[in-house]
This record gives sequence, C-alpha cells and structure tokens, in this order.
Amino acid sequence: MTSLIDLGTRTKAHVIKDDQEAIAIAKELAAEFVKGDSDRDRHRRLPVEEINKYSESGLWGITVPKEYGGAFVSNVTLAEVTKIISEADSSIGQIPQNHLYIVESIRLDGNEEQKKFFFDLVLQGKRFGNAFSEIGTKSVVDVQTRLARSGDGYVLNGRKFYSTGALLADWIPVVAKNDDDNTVIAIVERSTPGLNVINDWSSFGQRATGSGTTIIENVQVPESHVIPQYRAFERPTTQGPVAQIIQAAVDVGIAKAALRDTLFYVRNYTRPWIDVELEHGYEDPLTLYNIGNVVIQVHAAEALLRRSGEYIDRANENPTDISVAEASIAVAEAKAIAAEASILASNKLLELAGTKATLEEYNLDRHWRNARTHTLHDPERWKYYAVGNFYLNGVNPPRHPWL
Amino acid sequence: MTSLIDLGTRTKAHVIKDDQEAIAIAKELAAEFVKGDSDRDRHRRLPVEEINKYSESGLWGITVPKEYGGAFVSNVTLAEVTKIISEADSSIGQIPQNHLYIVESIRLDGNEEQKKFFFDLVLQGKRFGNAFSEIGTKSVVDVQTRLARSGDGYVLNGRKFYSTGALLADWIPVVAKNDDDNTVIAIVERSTPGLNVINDWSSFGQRATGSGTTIIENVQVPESHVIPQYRAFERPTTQGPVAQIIQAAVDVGIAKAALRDTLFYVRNYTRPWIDVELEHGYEDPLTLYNIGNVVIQVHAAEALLRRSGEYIDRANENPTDISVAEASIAVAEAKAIAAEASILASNKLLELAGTKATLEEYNLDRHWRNARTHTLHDPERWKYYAVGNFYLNGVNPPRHPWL
Amino acid sequence: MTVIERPTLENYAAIARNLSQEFVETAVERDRAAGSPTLEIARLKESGLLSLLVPQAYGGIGATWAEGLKIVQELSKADGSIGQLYGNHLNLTTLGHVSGTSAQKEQFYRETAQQQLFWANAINTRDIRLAIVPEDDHFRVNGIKGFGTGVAVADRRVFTALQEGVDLPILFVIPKEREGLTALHDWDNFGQRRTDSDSFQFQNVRVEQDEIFGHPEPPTHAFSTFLGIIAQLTKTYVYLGIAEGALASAQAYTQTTAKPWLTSGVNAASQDPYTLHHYGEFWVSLQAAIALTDQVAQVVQSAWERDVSLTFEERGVVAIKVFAAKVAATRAGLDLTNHIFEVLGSRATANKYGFDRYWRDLRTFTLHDPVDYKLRDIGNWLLNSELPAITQYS
Amino acid sequence: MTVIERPTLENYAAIARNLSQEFVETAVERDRAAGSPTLEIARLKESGLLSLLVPQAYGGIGATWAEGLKIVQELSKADGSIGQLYGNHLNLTTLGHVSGTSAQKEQFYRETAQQQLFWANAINTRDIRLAIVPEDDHFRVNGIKGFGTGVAVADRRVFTALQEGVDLPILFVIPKEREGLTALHDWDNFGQRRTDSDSFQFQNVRVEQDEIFGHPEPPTHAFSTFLGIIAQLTKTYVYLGIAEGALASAQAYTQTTAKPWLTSGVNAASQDPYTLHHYGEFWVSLQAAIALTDQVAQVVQSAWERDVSLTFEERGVVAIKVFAAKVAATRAGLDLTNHIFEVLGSRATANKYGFDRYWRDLRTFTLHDPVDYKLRDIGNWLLNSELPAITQYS
Repeated sequence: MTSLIDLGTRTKAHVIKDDQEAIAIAKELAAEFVKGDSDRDRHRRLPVEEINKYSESGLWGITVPKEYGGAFVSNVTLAEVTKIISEADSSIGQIPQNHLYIVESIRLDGNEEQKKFFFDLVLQGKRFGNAFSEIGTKSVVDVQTRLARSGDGYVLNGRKFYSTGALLADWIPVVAKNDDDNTVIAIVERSTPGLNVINDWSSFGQRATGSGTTIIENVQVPESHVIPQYRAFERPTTQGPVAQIIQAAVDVGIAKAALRDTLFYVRNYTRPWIDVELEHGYEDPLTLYNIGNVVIQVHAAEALLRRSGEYIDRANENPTDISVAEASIAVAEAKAIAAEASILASNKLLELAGTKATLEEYNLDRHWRNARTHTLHDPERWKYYAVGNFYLNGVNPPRHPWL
Repeated sequence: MTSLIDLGTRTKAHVIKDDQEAIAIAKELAAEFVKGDSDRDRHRRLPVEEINKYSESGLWGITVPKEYGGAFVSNVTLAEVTKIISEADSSIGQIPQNHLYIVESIRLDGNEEQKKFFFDLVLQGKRFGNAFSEIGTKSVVDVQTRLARSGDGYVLNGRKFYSTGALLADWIPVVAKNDDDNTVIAIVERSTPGLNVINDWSSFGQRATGSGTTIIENVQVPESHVIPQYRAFERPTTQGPVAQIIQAAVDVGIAKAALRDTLFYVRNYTRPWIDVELEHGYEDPLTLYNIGNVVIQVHAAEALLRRSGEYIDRANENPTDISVAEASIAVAEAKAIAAEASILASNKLLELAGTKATLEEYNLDRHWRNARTHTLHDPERWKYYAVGNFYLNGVNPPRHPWL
Repeated sequence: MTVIERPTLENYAAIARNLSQEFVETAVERDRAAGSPTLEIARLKESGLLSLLVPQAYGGIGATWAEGLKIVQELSKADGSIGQLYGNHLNLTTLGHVSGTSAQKEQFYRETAQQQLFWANAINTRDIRLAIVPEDDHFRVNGIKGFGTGVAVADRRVFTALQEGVDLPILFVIPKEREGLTALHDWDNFGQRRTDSDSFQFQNVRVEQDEIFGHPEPPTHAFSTFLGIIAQLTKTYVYLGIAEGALASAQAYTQTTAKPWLTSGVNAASQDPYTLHHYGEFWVSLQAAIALTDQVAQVVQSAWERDVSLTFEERGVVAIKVFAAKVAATRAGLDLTNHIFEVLGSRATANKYGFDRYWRDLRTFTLHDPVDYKLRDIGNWLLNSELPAITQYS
Repeated sequence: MTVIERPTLENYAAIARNLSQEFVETAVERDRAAGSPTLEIARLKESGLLSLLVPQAYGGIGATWAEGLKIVQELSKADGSIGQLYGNHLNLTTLGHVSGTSAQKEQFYRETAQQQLFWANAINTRDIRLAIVPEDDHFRVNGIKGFGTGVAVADRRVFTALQEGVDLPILFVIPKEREGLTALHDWDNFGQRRTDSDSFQFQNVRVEQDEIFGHPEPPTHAFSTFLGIIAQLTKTYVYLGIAEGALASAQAYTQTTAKPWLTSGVNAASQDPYTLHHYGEFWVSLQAAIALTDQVAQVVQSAWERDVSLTFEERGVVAIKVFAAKVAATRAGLDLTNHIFEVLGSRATANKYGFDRYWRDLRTFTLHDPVDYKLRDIGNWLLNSELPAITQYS
C-alpha cells in the first residue's frame, strides 16, 4: 500500500544552460513564491503547485554534469539559488536539499548506466525525495534500515523520519545498510508497492516541508537502482560540503527574509517610542543601530557562503584530502555564522517592530520558528569544534554528510 | 626650525606592474617585518629601515593611475596588501594610510601638472605623511589651521596631532581652511622652514607609528602644491571609502595577527587544565570551540573586506551618488565587523593561552592595545547607524573621510 | 473541587508551588487552545491567592511586594500567561491604596479579600479611543480600548478614558456586571496566547463617581505614580519565571530524551562538554538576573513603605534600579529561550513538547515597552543625573 | 604621617573608602612603575584594616566575610593589585582557623591583630619545584616557588612544598625574618603589575613543626578545604572592583573630556544616544554581577558559620553558587573594560589616562583559573547532579 498525493499536471522541465540563467530564473520564481509563504506556513499547506513550478523551471537539474546535458553550475551559484528561493519561502528552499544531495551522490558514485538513466530523469524534471534519517536510534549514523540481497535484486525494509520532500517526489532514495553493513542508497519509485509516505511533520518550524515518516515494507529494488554511497566518504569528495552548503544557504535565506520583513514593517508601521521626540519610528537612532548590526551579520553570512562555494568549486576540480577538508571547514564556517545571523535577524525583527508585530495575522514569528528548526539539522557547537581542530591542530574534519 | 630624523640611505623604488605582483611583494615584506614587530612595540621604535624597504618595494605607488605609470591596482588588492603588512606589524601597516589617501586625493582633485609632478615622486618612492587632525577643537571637522593667500603663493599656520607617518615622510600634506573657508590640502616638503614634527605619540597602542604633533609656523606654500580637497566631497567620489578600507584592512590585519599568535601559543605552550584528563592543552574541546569561533569571525571580516573592495572598484568605474553610497556602506560594514573581530581575537588570545601568556616577554597584549587604539579612529557606533539608515530609509551616508 | 487550606503568610508559597505544578501539566495544551483563561482564574480564586497583597487589617494575607512578586515568578514558571494575569491583578488590588480615597482603599482591599475578586485592566494610555463624559452625578463611557488582558474574566475591570477639556486620562474601575461592555475577541498573537488580551467596545457604559480614582492627575506626590514602577518590576518577575520554566523543561529533556551527537564521543547528551557549557551559561545569566531583581524588590518594598513621603528623587532612583533588573531579565531570558534548542536538538521542535512557547511568550511580553529606552534612562542618569520622565511605563 | 582612627565595625568601611580614594590618585603612576607595593602595604598597616576578619575575641575588627569582601571590592576600585594583595591577605589570616590547630588559630589571629601583620603566599600546588625534608624536630625547604604575590613585603609568608613519600603538599607559614629566601624579581606581566608576584628561591630554609598547617590533607571534613571556595569569591570581588573603577573613570571622562561625534547631532558626548545606551549596558551587567555576588557572599558566610559541621554536599552547592558569581563578574568586567573605549574615543588611549590598566589587570587576573571549567562544573551539577572536584581552585 502506498499513500500517494496528487502531484498535479506537470510538464517537462526547461533545461538551464548556465549560472547566469539559473540565478535569473531563481529570482523570478522567488518573486512568485514569496506571495503565499505566510499562508502556507499558517496552514501547513504542502506547496505542490510551487514545487512543480520550481522543478519545471530546470533549477533542480543545474548540478547535472555538462556531459549529461546539465549546466553543472558552480557551488557559488547553487548556494545563491537556494538562498534566493529560501528567502521567499524557506520550506520550498529546503525541499530540494536532498534531491540535490542525491544528484551529487550519483555523480560521484553512480555507474555510467545509472548516471545516464537518472540524470536524464532529473533533466526531465523528475524529483528525488529523501528517506535518510531514523528516529529512536543511538545517533544519526546508526542506520537500522536494511537492504538485503534477494535473487538478482534486493529487498528493502525500514522506517524513516524527517523525509523532507518525499511526499512530493517521483523517486525516493532510501539510506540503508547492505549485507556487508555498508551504507548505500536505494532509489525507489514512488508508486512501488510497500512504500508509504506519511505527512506527520509536526515541528513548529519549516511547516510546509511535509518532512514526515516513510515506512518501507519488503520493497523490491533492482541492483541498478542502488548507489554505493559509502564510497563517497572513503575518498575525498565534495559530497559532505555540498550537502552542507545547501543547508547553510537555506539559513541565510531565512535571515534575509527576516531582515526584509524588518525593513518593511519598521519603515511602514512602527511608531516612535514615547520617550523620544521623533515623528517616525524609523528615525529612532537605536533602531538604525540595530538594523545596521543585523545587515552586517547577514552580509557576513552571505560573504562566507560565497567563499565556501568557491572552496567547494576548487575541491571539485582537484579533490584531495586537503582541498576537501578546506571545503568542509569553509562550509562549516558559513553554516555557523548563518545560524547566528538567522537567529539574530528573526529575533530583532520583533524587537524593532514592536508588540503589534506579534499579531498572528502578520505571522512574523515564522522566521524565528523556521530558523530555530532548520538550524538544528546538525549541531552548531560541533562546527566550531571542527573549525578549531582544523586550524589549531591541522586535523581534517571527519567525512560525513554533516560536514 | 625643523626637527629632522635621519631617513637613512634610500634607493629609487621598484615599479610594481600589477595586482599579483603587489600581493607577492607584500607577502615577502611581511615575512621580514613580523620578526621585529614585538620589539619595536616594546621600545616604541620608529620602523625607519622597514618603512624604507616598504616604500622602495613599490607598494606605496600601486594606486597611481596607469596613465602616469602606476599599476592602479584594485581596491581589493589595496586592502589585501594593507592587511598582509598589518598582520606582520600593524604600526607599519598603518603608516602609509595617509600617503595613500593623498595619492587618491591628487588623483581625484589634482590638476594635470600636480598629477605629473606628485605621481612621479610617488613612483620614485617618495612618501607623504599626514598632518590632518587637530586637538582641542569642537569635533573632527572643525579645522583651525589656515592657508592664507600671500603674494602669488600662500602662508600656512597651525598645529596638528595624530600625524601618523609625518616623521618618516618626504612631503607632509597639511589639511587647512583657505580664505574662502574651504578645506584644502597644502603639500609641504619636510625640510621647509617653519615645519616641525615632534614624536610625542603616547597612546598605549600602535606605538611604533610615531603619530605625533606637527607644528606649522608661517610656512610658505606655492599654489602648485595646494589640492582643493573639498571638491572630493562635493561630488560622489571614492575618497571616503578608500580612506576607510585601509583602516578596515589594518584592523583585519590585527585580528589575523592575534589569531596567528593564539594558534602558535596554544599549540606549543598551553597546558591542559587540571579538570580535564587530556595530555595536551590543544585537545581541550572548549579551546577548539573558541578558536573555531574566532576563526569564523576573522574570516567574516576578511570576506566583508574583499566585498567592500569590490564595491569601491565598481564605484570607481562609475562614480554616482548611489554607487559611492553603496561603497561607503560596504566599507562601513567591513570596518564594524573588523573592529569586533580584532577585539574578540585579541581577548581570546589571552583567555585561551592562559596566565603565563601575560608575561611581558611575550608581549601578547600588544594585539589588544593595537586593536583598541586603532579601531577608535572613528566610532563604530555611528557605522551601524549609517548602515541602518541606508538600508531602512534609503538615506545615503554623509560624504567625508570617515565614511 | 479540592478543598484548599486558606493561605496564610506561612503556607502561601507552598500553595502557589502546587498550583504552578498543576498548571505546568496543561500548559502546552492550553497554549495551543489559546482562548479565555477561565479555568486558571477559577483555580486562583479557589487557592485564596488573590488576596496575597491585601493587608491583614483588611482580611488579606498581607504579603510584601518582595514576597508577592516571587509568587508571580513561581506561576510564570508554569505559564507566562498566568504570570501576567496574576501580576497585573496584584498591582491592581493596590490601586485604591495608591490612587484612591481612603474609602476606596478600604473598600477595594476588603472586598477583594472577602470575595477573592479578580482584577484586570486595559489602562494603556497610548490608546485614545475611549471617551468619558460627565452626566448628572455620574459618567458615561463610549468607544474602544485595546489590550484588555484578562478583562473578560475579571470581577473588577480598570480602564482609562479621555474627558474633553481634561489633559490627563481618567482612571476608573467597574464591576463585571456593569452593562454595555463587549469583548471584540481579537487577541490572536503568537505569544501569551492565554491572556485573552481582547479589545473592548463600550456602549454608553455608566461609571459612578466613587468608581473614579483620583489619579493619574498632575502628581503632587511621587507615590501616586509609583505603581508604574511596580508594574515594571512585576513584568520582570514574569520574564524570570518564563526563563526558569524553560530551563527546567530543557534540563529534564536533556536528562531523559536528548541524544548524544555523533562526533561528541560521549554516551549521553548530558555528558556533551558543550552542552554542559551552555547550561552553565544559561544558569549564570539567569541567577544574576534573579539576584539583581530580588535585591531591587527589597528596594521597591522600602520605597512602598515610605508611602506618601516618597520623594521624586527617591522614586526616580528606584525606577533606575527596576529598569536595570528588567533589562537583565530580558537579556538572560531571551538568550536562554533562543539557545536551549541548540542543546536540545531537532526533535525538540516537535509541537508536542511546546518548547517554542517559552520564546513566543517571552518575545511577546518583553515587547510591552522597549528595553532600549530603559538603557537610555540608565545612561542618562549616570552621565547627566537625570531621572526618568514619569509615564505609564516609568 | 596621618593619625588614623582605629577601625571598628562602625567606621572600617569609611576608612577603606578614604584609602581607596587615596590610592586611586597614584594608580596610573604606580602601574607604570610596577615594582614592589611597599607603600600600599604600609598604608594598609597604618589604616588598621589588616585585622578586619580577625574575630573581636582575638583583638580584631570582627567583620564577616560578606562585609570583609566588600572592602576587597572597594580597594580594587582604585587598583586591582591592591585588591588582590588585600584579598589574599584576608584569606590567609584565617588559615589557622581553617587548617590549623587551636593554638595556631589563636596565635595567628592574635598576632595579626596586635602587630597588623601582612600575609602573603605562594601556594600554587601546580608548581612542584619546592621540596620539604624533615630534619630532627624541624624541616628544611629547598627549591623554587612561583607567583609569590606580595610575599616580598609580607610579614607572614605561606607556601606549599612537596615531601617525599607524602602525597599531598605540605602547607606552612614562615615569618619575614626567616633566612634563606631570595626573591627572583621575575614578575614582569602586563597586568596586576603592582602585585610583585615574584618567584622565590629557597636555600635550606628552616621550618618549625608549629609552622606547618594540618591541611591540606585528605579532607576528613569539608570545612578544611572551604578556603578554596572563599578564595574564588575573593577574586570575584577584585574583578567587580576593577570593573567598577573602570566605569567610574570612564563616566568622569565622558562627562568632562570626551567630545561629541561629528554626525551625532548633539552638543556633548554625554548626550550621544549610543553613549547613553552603552553606559546603560555596562551598568546593568555590572549591577547584576554585584547583586549575585553579594547574595552568594551571604551564602558563603552562612556556610562559614557552620564551621566543621559543613557537609561535602553543602560545600559543593556553595561552590557552584560562587562559580556562577565568578563567571558573571568575569563576563561583565571584561565586556566593560573592553568596550568603554568605544564611548571614550581615540584620545582616551593616551597613556596619561591609563584607561588600559583596567583591562590589563582584569585580563591578567581572570586568567588565574579558567571560567570555562567553572561553567562546566555548573552544567555538570545541573544535568548530572555532580559536585565539583575538590582542588585548590574549587
């Protein structure tokens, strides 16, 4: 039994040719997505139509290598696109996170046949979801889901939580241990019997991601749909940093959204405080001071995000222990500062706007709820550790999707 | 009467051809300057020999326009060079600050004859000092020094404080009000009768800058040596942002120096604290956390410094009200974050190194003293104001050398 | 219905503690439901704690401000909405004492104690939509007033309205039964959701002479405006309570539910060195804010006891101290309610835990009036020896 | 030489205030000169304040810890070095009480009061270069000991040394006259410059039986190690004093000397809205740290009065509270001594003002033992109910 939601009428995706086009299209889409952002959050509404538009725009295919017909944009651009969309709606910005992760995984560890097959699907506009994380395990690397050999194929069993994007996906990649206890990814088509995706996401933030539970019962998987993911971390690759830069870009997007609403609200609504003789709230020198501070923190996060994209691009050209470690560390820096900036900006928004801004009709707390939820994906405190250990002791960070 | 210090034997400066060469030379010089940094600070010794090497290297001429034989490097490079030298010795890094300001002033407001004359001197390795600020006035823009018409030339009278670089300069530009009450710069050769530079700099930081007092008594100035500085602020020019990016670069250099010494000291000397069972101090997870945080703040300052250089370069290509305002604001952001980073890094250095690091022999407090002194050049709090006012209210910052 | 011991100076704190523990169990649920705090007020009445500040001479428990405000903190640990409602109530029960005639003082103290009356208000003098007009020997009130925290369920309801030709707002109290008042049910904010801070529509509401308080009027003595300072301190205790509640829940979650991070090398979340560090930070800031506030409460209590002999100078200096406590509590609380998540992890964002309510409540209530202006007043006193201007907020 | 009233419980605070005001006038000059605090100790002796904690039964002033440590804060306002010297002294004068026999307690209390003896030490147990060897009925000590704060000018000098075959260090006190001790004059640090914390070379120094304290030894009761906790609180008061001194000087400078910034639109630096804001911040953090520390001092005083009945559990909980105060004071002080410059401006960096001495002193002294480990202990207590390990620092 498979619970399927209607994905609506979809057309074949446009194929984007270069970085510039990707950014231009992202800006267009963002202008549209921002309109319903608050409403979707309030009603926990899955952005089905928006995600169709997003994937049809070709932006879900921009990391496909050139030899397979993609634009293979730089990681600077990938981060920029994610940031632009996330500023408009951070749930929509987060949804392709795992899709992009899988595209990278196929690029790094898929065989030629898999690359041809899946990259073609991606360029057509097909979407990958995610069934990676589990609940009730000892830690994030403890995977209970098993992919067992069965005839000339495999059979998959397990239960996943935090399945961001799975509800809206055409294919759902499932992280599992194989018979050798290596971590692999089995890519399962959404209508496969035994696959069940439930929208039971109940966090207070990133409400429209529909990051719910995936139940996998005796799902048949052909060998050709299994990616040997563990290899990505046996040698130096950009798998980890690419996963993280998208995360960081979502956080920066949230920070920018909070800043945007601060500027709008304070400029248009905030009254001057009674203790100061000013005509308008936006003249208050302390308000300006605080806004200046938020702007600077947000720009610093943007600048470190760009810088980390440059490091990943360099590591991609020549992936070595050190170039990949540098990329991981640069992304960790960006993610740490992005988390701080998003928390700062989403708090200051309300402090500067004033009590009236707490009315549910404005829904201005969603930026804080989104920031606070999304920045917890993996703990900030261990980013600082990794950065310190690299610079002080020359210890390369561990290779996994959280660095 | 003029007090002259011996500037030693000097040779004609090398002429640098491009950005890349400038950075390579800066790195070479830095490796040399860093050796005597602590010693010069401790003894308040003027870096005469070092400044000769610095100006002979050609780095004091890199902003001379191409049509006059200079490399006219980008402002990204100018900031990078200043940062590299300041990391090695922030006093040396600060000394050419006003020289570079005057080169920019001549480029913007000198006439053809002045450009030919002074740029040629600059490329030869001649140095400008500075006699800009005054003490005991109402605020920094209140200038008491007067340049009075006298025959076909002028006569100059006044008293200046904070004359960074003047002791080591060949020419000393003096900011004065002319008979029309406009602010001009009179460039006076060091041996001119009536000019007296005293090394009475007594701040606790930036000790080797010899930023002292200049006394000007009835100094004769020919018309050809007067630059109509006020014009730089009547139209949109990069005069202000260029002045500020050099300041910001010095602060970033100080932050980097503090971080460098933190890594060195903690790695080599710091014992583990008794409450934790570790063999080495550098394994302490809290130390690593803190170092990670300092690294990120310093990198954020570097990234915003580079970004502000890009803004100035764009404004230089097409100086309009908005492009110059954007450049000023970007530099204000960089300077604000650089100040924070330098204070943070120079404090954490000692916290992480431990009590022994307070021994005078290590002289590790110099980074804090330098940061605390140099970041006060103009108040941080009004940077935040300018940034906030620009982003919230669309108000362009005032045009003056402090923005 | 539970039979409750009548509270005395010996047992009121224990009663409040029990009540707080009772409230905390339903806090997440009540926050989600929002709506009217009918249940909470009923339980407060039954507890007998509504007469906490009424002097024993009038039949009350007779606690001091320093004692009474600790109860505001205790209840706020469970639920910021209850804390705010109860804090406001304590303030309003002394209105007859501070701004009333001696007859009003006697009447309001006594009936509050005897009948366990619950007080609420919509005083906000920045809202000028309510008009009062004299008519024969009484008054009539028409218009709208916003932010009527708990007014819908209150036995005594305090408002301000403007009278033509009179500069300062007129302060009055009317009983629940008084006709012509309609709640507009427009309180829909993301925090302090259970305070039911609706706007109220007045239609020809009658107000008697003896329901008008003598103040606010041009203050002839400093004491008449001292309740404004106490109100600031009361909010401070609500902030502290919310922060304390957040810390206690986070602590329990870390001890029982949170998981160790994969690179931490420890077996339990409660052993993570950074988690220990963060908890240390939370605790230090919170303890410092509590210590400062408790110290200031003693100062406020002494000033209160000076009654009408309180000078403007004394009042101003007390105000500065209260402002400092308020800023410290705001900072520590916001820091804590933002950053507990970093040690709790992703799963703690699930709505069933309701960990966001601490931030939503504190963020909402700390916006009541800006702390930046409290800092300015402190700076202005330090550098220029100026006392804060007397307003509803200072 | 000024004739000074003998201090009593009524006037000791005023005497300390006068002395502090006297010291502040020469503070910049003495900081620059560094060297030995001969003058300062002479003035302390003359003041009679050296017997502040000696019980009246032994001829002292008889102040409590809570009272005595406020004097450490008062003197530190003028000069962190004096604060440290005096704070150490107060601790050491009770050494006979905590770790001695009843004869030692009586002797040291009494002679300190009668002769106004000044005490100093180099206890640092992490420094293991000093060896003590039994010889007939006495001992001989040889080696080197570092960080002898004020030892050079002290009448009574306390050290620890290691004895072969004995696990724990031996604690002893010797008079100034004792032969064989040489100061190495190696204290040249950028802060607390006037503490003269030299290393000392011991050459065959004789130590009598009755100069050895019974402790540290494996603690049979918690009280015997309680002075370690008091030492942490004493440092906290030095930090608070340094910060208070910095704030007071900054305030005076802003009021009299600082200039308004060109775009500020105000006529005096003391009117700059950001300057007011910063002062508000400084004050709030400092007041919160002071309030917490004063509250904790009361707790320490109560624990002290429990004497040998103090339990390890009680000792541990008091330690946690002291740690919190220490962290709060460190944070507030460092923040203040770093950021005052932003409101003072460039000219305030001139050496004649000496504004950097507050930062140099505080930065140096707060490194004594890392606050991060205090935060860890607090977290470990909150989450795992573990009490801090008993060391010289806890």
